[in-house]
Amino acid sequence: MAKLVATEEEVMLADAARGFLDEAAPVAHLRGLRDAGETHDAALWKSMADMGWAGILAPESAGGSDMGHAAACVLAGEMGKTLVSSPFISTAVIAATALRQVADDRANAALARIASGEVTYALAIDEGAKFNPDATQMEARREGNGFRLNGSKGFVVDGGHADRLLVLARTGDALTLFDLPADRVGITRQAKSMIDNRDAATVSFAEVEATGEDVLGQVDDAMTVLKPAIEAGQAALAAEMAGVAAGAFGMTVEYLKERKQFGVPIGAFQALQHRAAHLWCECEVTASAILNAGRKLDETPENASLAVSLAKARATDTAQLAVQEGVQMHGGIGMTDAFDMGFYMKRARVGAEWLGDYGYHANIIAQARGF
Amino acid sequence: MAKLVATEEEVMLADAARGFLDEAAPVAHLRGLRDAGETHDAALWKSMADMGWAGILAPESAGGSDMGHAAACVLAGEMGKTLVSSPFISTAVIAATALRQVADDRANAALARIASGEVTYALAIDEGAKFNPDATQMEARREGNGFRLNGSKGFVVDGGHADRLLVLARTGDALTLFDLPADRVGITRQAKSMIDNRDAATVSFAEVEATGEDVLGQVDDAMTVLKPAIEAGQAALAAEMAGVAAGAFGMTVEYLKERKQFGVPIGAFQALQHRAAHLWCECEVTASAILNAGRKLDETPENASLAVSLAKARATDTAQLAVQEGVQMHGGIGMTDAFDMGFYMKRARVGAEWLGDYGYHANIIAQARGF
Amino acid sequence: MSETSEKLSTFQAELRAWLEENCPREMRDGRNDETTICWGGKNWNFTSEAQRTWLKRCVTKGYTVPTWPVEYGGAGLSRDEEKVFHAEMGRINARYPLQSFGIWMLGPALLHFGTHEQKLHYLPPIARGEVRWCQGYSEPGAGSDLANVQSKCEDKGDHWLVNGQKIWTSYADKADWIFALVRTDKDAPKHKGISFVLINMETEGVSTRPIKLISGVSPFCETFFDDVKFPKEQVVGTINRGWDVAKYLLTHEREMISAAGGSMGTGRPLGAVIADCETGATDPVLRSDAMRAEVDTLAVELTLERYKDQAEAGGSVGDASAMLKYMGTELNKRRLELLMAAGGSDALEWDDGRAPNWLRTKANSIEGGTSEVMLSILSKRVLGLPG
Amino acid sequence: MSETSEKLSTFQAELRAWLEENCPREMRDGRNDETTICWGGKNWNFTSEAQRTWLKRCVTKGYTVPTWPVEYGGAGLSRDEEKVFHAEMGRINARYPLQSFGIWMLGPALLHFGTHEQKLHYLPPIARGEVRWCQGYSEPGAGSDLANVQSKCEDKGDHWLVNGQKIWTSYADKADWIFALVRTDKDAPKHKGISFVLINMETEGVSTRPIKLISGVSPFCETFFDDVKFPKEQVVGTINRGWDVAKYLLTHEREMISAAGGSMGTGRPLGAVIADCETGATDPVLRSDAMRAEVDTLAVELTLERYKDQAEAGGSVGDASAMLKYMGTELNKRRLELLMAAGGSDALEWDDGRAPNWLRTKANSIEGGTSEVMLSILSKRVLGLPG
Repeated sequence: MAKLVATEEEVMLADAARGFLDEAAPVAHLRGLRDAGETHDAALWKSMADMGWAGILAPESAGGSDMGHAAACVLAGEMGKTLVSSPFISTAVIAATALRQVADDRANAALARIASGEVTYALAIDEGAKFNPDATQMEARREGNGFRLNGSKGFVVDGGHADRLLVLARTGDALTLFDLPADRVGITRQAKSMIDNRDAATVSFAEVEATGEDVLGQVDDAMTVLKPAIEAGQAALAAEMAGVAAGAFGMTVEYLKERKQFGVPIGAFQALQHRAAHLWCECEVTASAILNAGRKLDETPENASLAVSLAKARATDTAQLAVQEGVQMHGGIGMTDAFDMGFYMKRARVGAEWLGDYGYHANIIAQARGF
Repeated sequence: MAKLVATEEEVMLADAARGFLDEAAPVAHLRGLRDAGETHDAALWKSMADMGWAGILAPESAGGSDMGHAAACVLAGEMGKTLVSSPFISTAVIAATALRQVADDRANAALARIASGEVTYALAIDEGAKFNPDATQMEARREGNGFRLNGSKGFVVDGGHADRLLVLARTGDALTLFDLPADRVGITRQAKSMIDNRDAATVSFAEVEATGEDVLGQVDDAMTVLKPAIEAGQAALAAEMAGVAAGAFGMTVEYLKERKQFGVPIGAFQALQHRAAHLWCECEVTASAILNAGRKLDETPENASLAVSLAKARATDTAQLAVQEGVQMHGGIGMTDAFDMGFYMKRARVGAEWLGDYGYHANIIAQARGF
Repeated sequence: MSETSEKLSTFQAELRAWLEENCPREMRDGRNDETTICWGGKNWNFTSEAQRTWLKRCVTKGYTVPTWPVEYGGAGLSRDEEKVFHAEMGRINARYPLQSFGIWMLGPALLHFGTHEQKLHYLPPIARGEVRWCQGYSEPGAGSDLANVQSKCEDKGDHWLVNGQKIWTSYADKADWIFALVRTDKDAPKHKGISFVLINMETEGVSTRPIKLISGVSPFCETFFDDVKFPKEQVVGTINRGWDVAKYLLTHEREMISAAGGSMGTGRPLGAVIADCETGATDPVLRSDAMRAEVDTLAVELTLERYKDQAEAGGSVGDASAMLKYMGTELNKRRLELLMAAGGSDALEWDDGRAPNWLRTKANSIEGGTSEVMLSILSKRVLGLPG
Repeated sequence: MSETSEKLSTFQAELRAWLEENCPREMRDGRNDETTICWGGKNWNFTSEAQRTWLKRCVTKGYTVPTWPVEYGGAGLSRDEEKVFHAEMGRINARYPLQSFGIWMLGPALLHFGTHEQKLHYLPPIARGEVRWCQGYSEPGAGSDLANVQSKCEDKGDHWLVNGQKIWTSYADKADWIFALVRTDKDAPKHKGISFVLINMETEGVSTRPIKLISGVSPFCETFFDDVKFPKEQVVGTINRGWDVAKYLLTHEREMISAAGGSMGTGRPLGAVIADCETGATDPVLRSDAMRAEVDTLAVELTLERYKDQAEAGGSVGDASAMLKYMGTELNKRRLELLMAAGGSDALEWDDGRAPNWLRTKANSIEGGTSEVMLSILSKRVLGLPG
């Protein structure tokens, strides 16, 4: 396996991303969207696509840079640091990975549209309050040569603005994955007001027609295409959350150095020092799990589940600790909306639930480890 | 319910106990037993009986003081503080409570022998490595008017020296409790070398004869007698463990004040201060659960399970934290056998397992609270 | 049956009958949230006729402040009677008729430090829900160090003149009066030059501005004093010894915040929430965390009870109240994290209503003294550690 | 296939064949505990003929210290070859042929700070298992403050004279030599008057006394120096700059202790232990705690790997090694607590064997710098917090 050290390419990618995002999408950008009642900035995504990020997992033949999952995690991590609102994970990671499993001409054309920033995707999978693809109930009834989809999907992240939807539905006893335009007749989207101000929607399907051409991969075999896509998304989300933790932690350490109490910087108080140092340790350990997940997805994708779940579990825990310590160490000011820490706390909470919470991933790990 | 404040009587009892135990059974006493290869001090138990402790739950008609469970918990707590090695819980609490459920002439005579210190008991109940009375497999086969007992009991606390054994055995589909002399033909005891240097044994039964007179309570109905006895034991053990925590904590706070590092007392370091303060809070909260369990056992014993499990669960957790912090804050010296902290750590570990561990009791609480 | 318990039984029977007759049906839903609390005050708009009636009837019996002496508008109940009172109110799920910082904080301070005249003047309007108070302790930049009071209060002969700014004054924009800490001697040591003063919010020069929190719109405000004049007698306790009053009140506040932890967000028992959750039975992590939280909740509640019993028995709670505050608020945060986890993606929508409660609890361990300050108090004053 | 990986494959094939031929069957049980470790040294009693043979054969190939240069008794393996070496050893469950503080600590220090003569003189006997070293850092009363060295070492012209006492010297009673910190300038600032010296344990005036620990008989001793004379050249690095050597070594020690955490007591995977436990499936608390510990173990192991890769890539680990030490040892304590809990009452007997391992881990977060010291190092040197 490649080393657990960032390659020169990855370091350069991170530097470039940081430079661009500090300018184009600091936390103030998310705040601006929130204050304007928006959840999505199409221009920002276009700029990201121009930077090549939308195509980071697309093959070069489709105009992508094909840099791999570890690189996608690097980008997601940088985005997490300033809570960048974009459909990167849904589109450039999950949808792109799904399409690459198919890799026929139509899929390659779709990858080209993703890479150019022309088309965005959302994954419509959850039906209950907890991530559980196997419990999918929504039905795709066979009718003639095609299907009729009926049902409802909740917590469709980026679903309010996506151009296309990847929809998991039950075809008899099996599951099938559909790739549908979001404006297909019978589809209604209801935007949700999310605590992290990111785009999420409930999507309803009423007698929505789908043909065999709308099926991604094989009928009755969603998972061959979907599992790698979900795992890629989980790893990138873990990286984003590690970025959220790093962003919150960075703010906190700065505050500890600046803020004075009883005449000295509060960072001189040993109890806070030890808690800050512990948090740094947790961040470092999580960083290893993230890097490892990226490497595994790039090198042995068929055998990356444990590594991906490890990354998501660790990142979930670390981000929670980072934002909780962040608010507490900031004191009253950390509770004010005028201060950014609350945004980190909210995003960490949403990230904790999306694509499987701590318990979901810890359970996968326990099973893999013989519990 | 009586107040959650120690009564004047209870305060006096605690003071008297402390005075006696500091003299007769400081930690050095346990160390002395250990170094001499002993686990039991008959003379010490006789002194305790003379103080009236053996009869604290026996009726006055049997020579007891009948002070109740809260008072028994006060004594157990004081014993925990200096790790007193005695059959108090097995005999004066568990066996006495069991006998009081029966309360016939023979039981009262047995209570009198307990109160005088003449007879000690042990509860032979565990068969696996985890407390689980319902899983009892040991068989009491009916034969003629009586029974033949075959099987083995492990982790019989105080079983190496006890004069009598309370033995839980399966009679067909039901359970029956036997009260047998430890020297009954067919009983073999094998002392265990326990980490806390307290008396515990494996007891084997080979075609041991028992008559109806040996049955405590009714045949096929062990639990009417045993459940209150176990709960009384659990509460007293919780109190002992809270005492273990308090003893370890007291040593630690003293050390924080005395020990200098980098030129100042280590208790001036804020990180240690906050951890010590947190531990004190945990001890205080546990103390409430202990007092409440005693009160509930005295006032509504039929409805004390939740209170007892709460006390045992909290005391288990608090004692673990107290000894772990105790060793860590003492540094290298805390690891040496010459120092007493190790004794506290070992006793806390044994107390955690006896009569149900944290998970066992948390589960009872969860069920009672509708989980 | 002893004489006392006979008396208690009589009281209970009478109270039960009175409640049955007088507590409006609509007031028996046990609700206690922003939309249903009755805060009182000059400009209070009752949310329903029933709320108005319920308050009026309780006022006549002194039941808005059941333990205060009758002459100050209370019912003069003993601690045992108070327990019965709460039990009977709980039995029919009665809402509190009135809640306010006057009841929770200023009242106890005046009962302890006020003159007889001050008690007669200020307490009955609180009991009747006619005057609503807010608290002015914290100042911008002072953080945990409450004694770092900069608001300058000068003795102008026949009146005081105050200039300064307060932060985290809950409901300052709705209150009629404020009790505040001000600096009356800038040369004295930090704790020795502070006074505890009472100021009418309508006085010229007093203004407020709401603070928006991460949980959304909040009750907190900033309050500004610009050349505010007020009468000399509006000081509680000794001049320059206001810190004693403040300390006494902090203890009350800590207990209050800790006690409030008991109601825990939605008010639903945690066990029921976990049992209902999709993964409550299958996820050992969620289940175990909830079990631990439940164990700790029960024990912390018993501790609150024990400390009350102790106080009643004449024992002083004193600095140990910092323990109640610390354990109660940290536990409350844990519980709300669990409620959010149990809610899964449903709980992530603002409309769902769980998120503001969850975010609000994050302030519990900051307001009224941070957890870190509580631990430092305990380590120094209770454990006697140096430094 | 690149040239490098071709070379690696060749090495792997040859090594595999060599191991197959030369590693005695008895040495293929993967054991690594007090009864099976080969410590070497002048007075070493081999526990079996196989142990002797295995050491001898490894010595001829330099496999006791595979990464040391060939001229000092090593095999001169590259980092990649070393990985292959460990993988192949692990494949057949081979025991380590030799372990010692000479290999772990003095060797790296000499390779970095020693003169060529010192390396030639001291390293080969370590590699051959002929000389056993122990470590003399801590002193009674100094606690976490390792720089608080009181042992006085005077320059007597043609020799040194040392007087003082060391504590926590593992296996001092069995070692041939000791490397120790002594104070060579009592007037200099604390860190500037310490030297790193080498003393033969047979020198007149050196004596030892074993320390009994809570886990039972321990490898630790107290070591006394009473008017001990030794030659001037037995100093590593610059006189009065021994603290630099010590710091370098501490980093190594932390990594070693953290890495040792990986083997975890019984060596059985935690998952298997929990699965076997009577309540492993039914107790969510035990299960959840074990799941969390497993998640953290995997991530800490990856972190160790990442830091090694980083060091190999030329990045310095430096103060961050304090993180490995802190996280590794705290995790190890958690794991052993869980193994004890899974063992229930069976594990409470000395004969069972789990308890000494459990108790021993409590020292992990104390020896080689306490967890508190590690956190302080990180907070000041990595995070740059003041004070």
